[in-house]
Amino acid sequence: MAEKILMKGNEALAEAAVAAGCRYFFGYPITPQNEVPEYMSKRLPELKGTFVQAESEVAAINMVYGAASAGVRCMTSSSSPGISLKQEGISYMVGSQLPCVVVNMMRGGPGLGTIQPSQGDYFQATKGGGHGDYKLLVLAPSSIQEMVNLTMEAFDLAEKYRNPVMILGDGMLGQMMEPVIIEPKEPALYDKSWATTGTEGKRKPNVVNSLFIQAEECEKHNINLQEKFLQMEQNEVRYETLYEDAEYFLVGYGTTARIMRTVVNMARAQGLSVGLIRPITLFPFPHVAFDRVASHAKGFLVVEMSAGQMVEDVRLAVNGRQPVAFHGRTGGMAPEPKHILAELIKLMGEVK
Amino acid sequence: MFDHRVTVFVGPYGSGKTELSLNVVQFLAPQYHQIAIVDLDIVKPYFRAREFRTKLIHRDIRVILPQGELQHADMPSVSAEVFTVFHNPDLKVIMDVGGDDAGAVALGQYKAQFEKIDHEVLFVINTRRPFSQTADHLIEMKERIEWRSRLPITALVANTNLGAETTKETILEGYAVAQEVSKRTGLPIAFVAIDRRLHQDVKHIIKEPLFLVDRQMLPPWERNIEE
Amino acid sequence: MIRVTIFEDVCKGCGLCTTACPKKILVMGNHMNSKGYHPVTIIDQNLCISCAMCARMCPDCAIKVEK
Amino acid sequence: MAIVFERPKSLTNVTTHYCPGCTHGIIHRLIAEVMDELDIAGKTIGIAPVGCSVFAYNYFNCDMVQAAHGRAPAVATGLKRALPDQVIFSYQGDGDLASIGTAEIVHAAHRGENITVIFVNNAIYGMTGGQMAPTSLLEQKTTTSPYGRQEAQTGKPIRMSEMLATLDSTALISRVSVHNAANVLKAKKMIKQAFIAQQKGLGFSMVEVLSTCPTNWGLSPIEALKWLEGNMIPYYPLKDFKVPEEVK
Repeated sequence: MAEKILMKGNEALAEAAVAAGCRYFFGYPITPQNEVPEYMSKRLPELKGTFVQAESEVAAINMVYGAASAGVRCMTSSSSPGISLKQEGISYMVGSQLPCVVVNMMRGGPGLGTIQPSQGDYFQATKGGGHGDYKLLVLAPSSIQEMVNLTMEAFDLAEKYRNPVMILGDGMLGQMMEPVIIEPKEPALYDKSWATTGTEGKRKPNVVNSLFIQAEECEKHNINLQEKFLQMEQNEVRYETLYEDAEYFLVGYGTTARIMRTVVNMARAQGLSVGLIRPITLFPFPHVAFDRVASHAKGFLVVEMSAGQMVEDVRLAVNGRQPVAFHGRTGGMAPEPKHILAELIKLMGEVK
Repeated sequence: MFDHRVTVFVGPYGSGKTELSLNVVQFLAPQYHQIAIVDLDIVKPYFRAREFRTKLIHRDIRVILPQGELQHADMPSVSAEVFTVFHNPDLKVIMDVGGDDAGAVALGQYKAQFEKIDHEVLFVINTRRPFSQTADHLIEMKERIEWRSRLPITALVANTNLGAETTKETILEGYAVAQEVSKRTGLPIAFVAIDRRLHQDVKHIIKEPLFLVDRQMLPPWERNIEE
Repeated sequence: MIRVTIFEDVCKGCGLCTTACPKKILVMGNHMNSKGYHPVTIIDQNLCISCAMCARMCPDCAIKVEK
Repeated sequence: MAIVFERPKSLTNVTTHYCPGCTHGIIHRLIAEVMDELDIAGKTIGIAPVGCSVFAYNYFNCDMVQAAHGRAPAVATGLKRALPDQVIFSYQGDGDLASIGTAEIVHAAHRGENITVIFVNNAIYGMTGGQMAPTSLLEQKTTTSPYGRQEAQTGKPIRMSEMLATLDSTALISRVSVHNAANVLKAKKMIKQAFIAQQKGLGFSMVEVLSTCPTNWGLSPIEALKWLEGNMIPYYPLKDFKVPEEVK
């Protein structure tokens, strides 16, 4: 499929997973990500892969746990309420050091919420989400082509760190259509000697496990995990900055960043010195993007489809050097360019 | 074009039925005293015709969709009002149906009504969509839709596009596949839908009627620039 | 002739084997093994018919049977 | 001298953590004997549950995966789908399978997953200290039913084999016991048939094994065997609910 085709975000993401070598998908229906399992249910049998509609999100992530134990590339996808149910399994996968890709096409919450797009799961995605001290590598695309590229990369990253990688999108990215190119590529080869595939009498048994009897052993395990998270912070930070020499920066990810590009153009057309910082990895968070503009920036406006979650990480990154303002919409509402621009102008007035 | 009382758009998922329905109903509105668009999409949760309700009502277009809060709900709800369109001989109707056979199944319940009225069922083709690139794929889907909807398809619509990135070549390549489907199924191509901006590029090449489309199904950041 | 071998340090002294022995030649010992259990002992190897019922009831594979 | 009986090779040479007289040890050994006899240890992946048998991964001489509480059948599904030619079994207790994991076991069975489940029913939660299980008998005293299990509060004990046997997709469902040597032999035969059923691709197989918990029942190991026979078997009859002809 090397020619450009028009795809919905959810379909493109599914095809990208296939192109990255994923042949095992386990999921459960929930709007607005149903096109992912639907697409996989059509596509994987063509490739002698396996699609299973699990009885619940809980079962789906545990099927992923099983398939990942066998060392194969596997994935599950869901939307906010379903991701909450997967947290147990995700924590087990981190604890057992199993790679997989988990997709969250966020919708409005809390509870059953709405089916419209939201970014209310930032904390859950970036601060662990389930029990225990852990992090997922969290990738936040803001276009369908970027979702394709990051999904393909996610499988490599998951195997590189033996850790689940989350694609954090939202309903808008899942549902909108854009032309994309998806080029299949050979999966990078990582060591899979840990996989439980049967000893065939040739090696000692492997055990996939996250249980430790001795607290000392469990701490040692945790220190190793933290070392991996530190390596992610050193190696995997990704972000995009527009107009790095600007005085004021809009900060946002995913769909919100898409909206803010419009605002940056509107603001610059009025002669305002405005740029954009768009984190692509949410964990590891791109602190460096803020350090790079620290000497000349005058203020930041964080916009999210939430009551304010990533803004906390931005404040940590800015560390009091400049004011950080926030504008958010919740419950499935998208921020509007004119409102963002008004907030930006308000911030500029307060700084001067 | 559109000389039957009821025009029904069916086709593979994402082939552009809603965009066409919105464009067609607004194009026809000035010519008809009474016109309605029926949103029968039980499949997709976003980008449904119902999101354009206010704009359409403003142009004296009756919009038939699930009542009240249900129009935003995550469930396959169709309005009881749909039945009324069959009984009003003066009403011009455009029906936007959900994608694939899964969406077309919503038509099945109206089989008896359709048999009594003058209608056309148009199969929308976009060959730049997954599972829609070849005549084989498209013919298989056509048959599945006819089986699930219990309605014979009467004509094809060539609607190949890549959204904002559509070129003359995109259109012509899809047009060629549509012609092959037409030849193999015996169904005529009712019209070729093209982005208005590309009208000059293709108008001399395509022999079938052209219908000019202005993209309306836009993500929020593009919508806001224009408004 | 040794028909029943009891690995005393594996035995947890549960006594399930004693219920299975048709010849009633297994009894709980009075001494302690390295784990602190009273392991089972056999009173007369010659009466053993090598039926291995004792071993089948042993949860700890503490018994080997030969004939 | 010929060896009549010795430790199977598919068991590691490790002393288990189980209490003296706990019949988990017998059930582990039976699975290992079957793995030896079918010569499948090299292609078997076992799944350890949460519960007393959580450390099963230390005792079997094959690849093992430890699963979250109740999720073993889902994990088994993922493994089997990825490795259709390997033998996958889960080992689950009554809290794991009949309480927190009911959705997973019912749907693995309903999909007819080609896996083998060894379900150890000892009518109590062992690991957490003797709480009531869904399989605890009426009037049975546990740390969470201190006055004895009462039907009005907690319903009647759940019979998983009977339930799962109603599903058309299940291939082999049987309830066995290990309270005496004759039944141990029968249990082994059924476990073997369940693994053969999987190897023949017949679908979902589950052997429910009635087992003891001397410690939490407050009985000596020998008294526990008698309690099982006298109290559990009348409520949980030993029966082959479904056994395919191909494995008999």
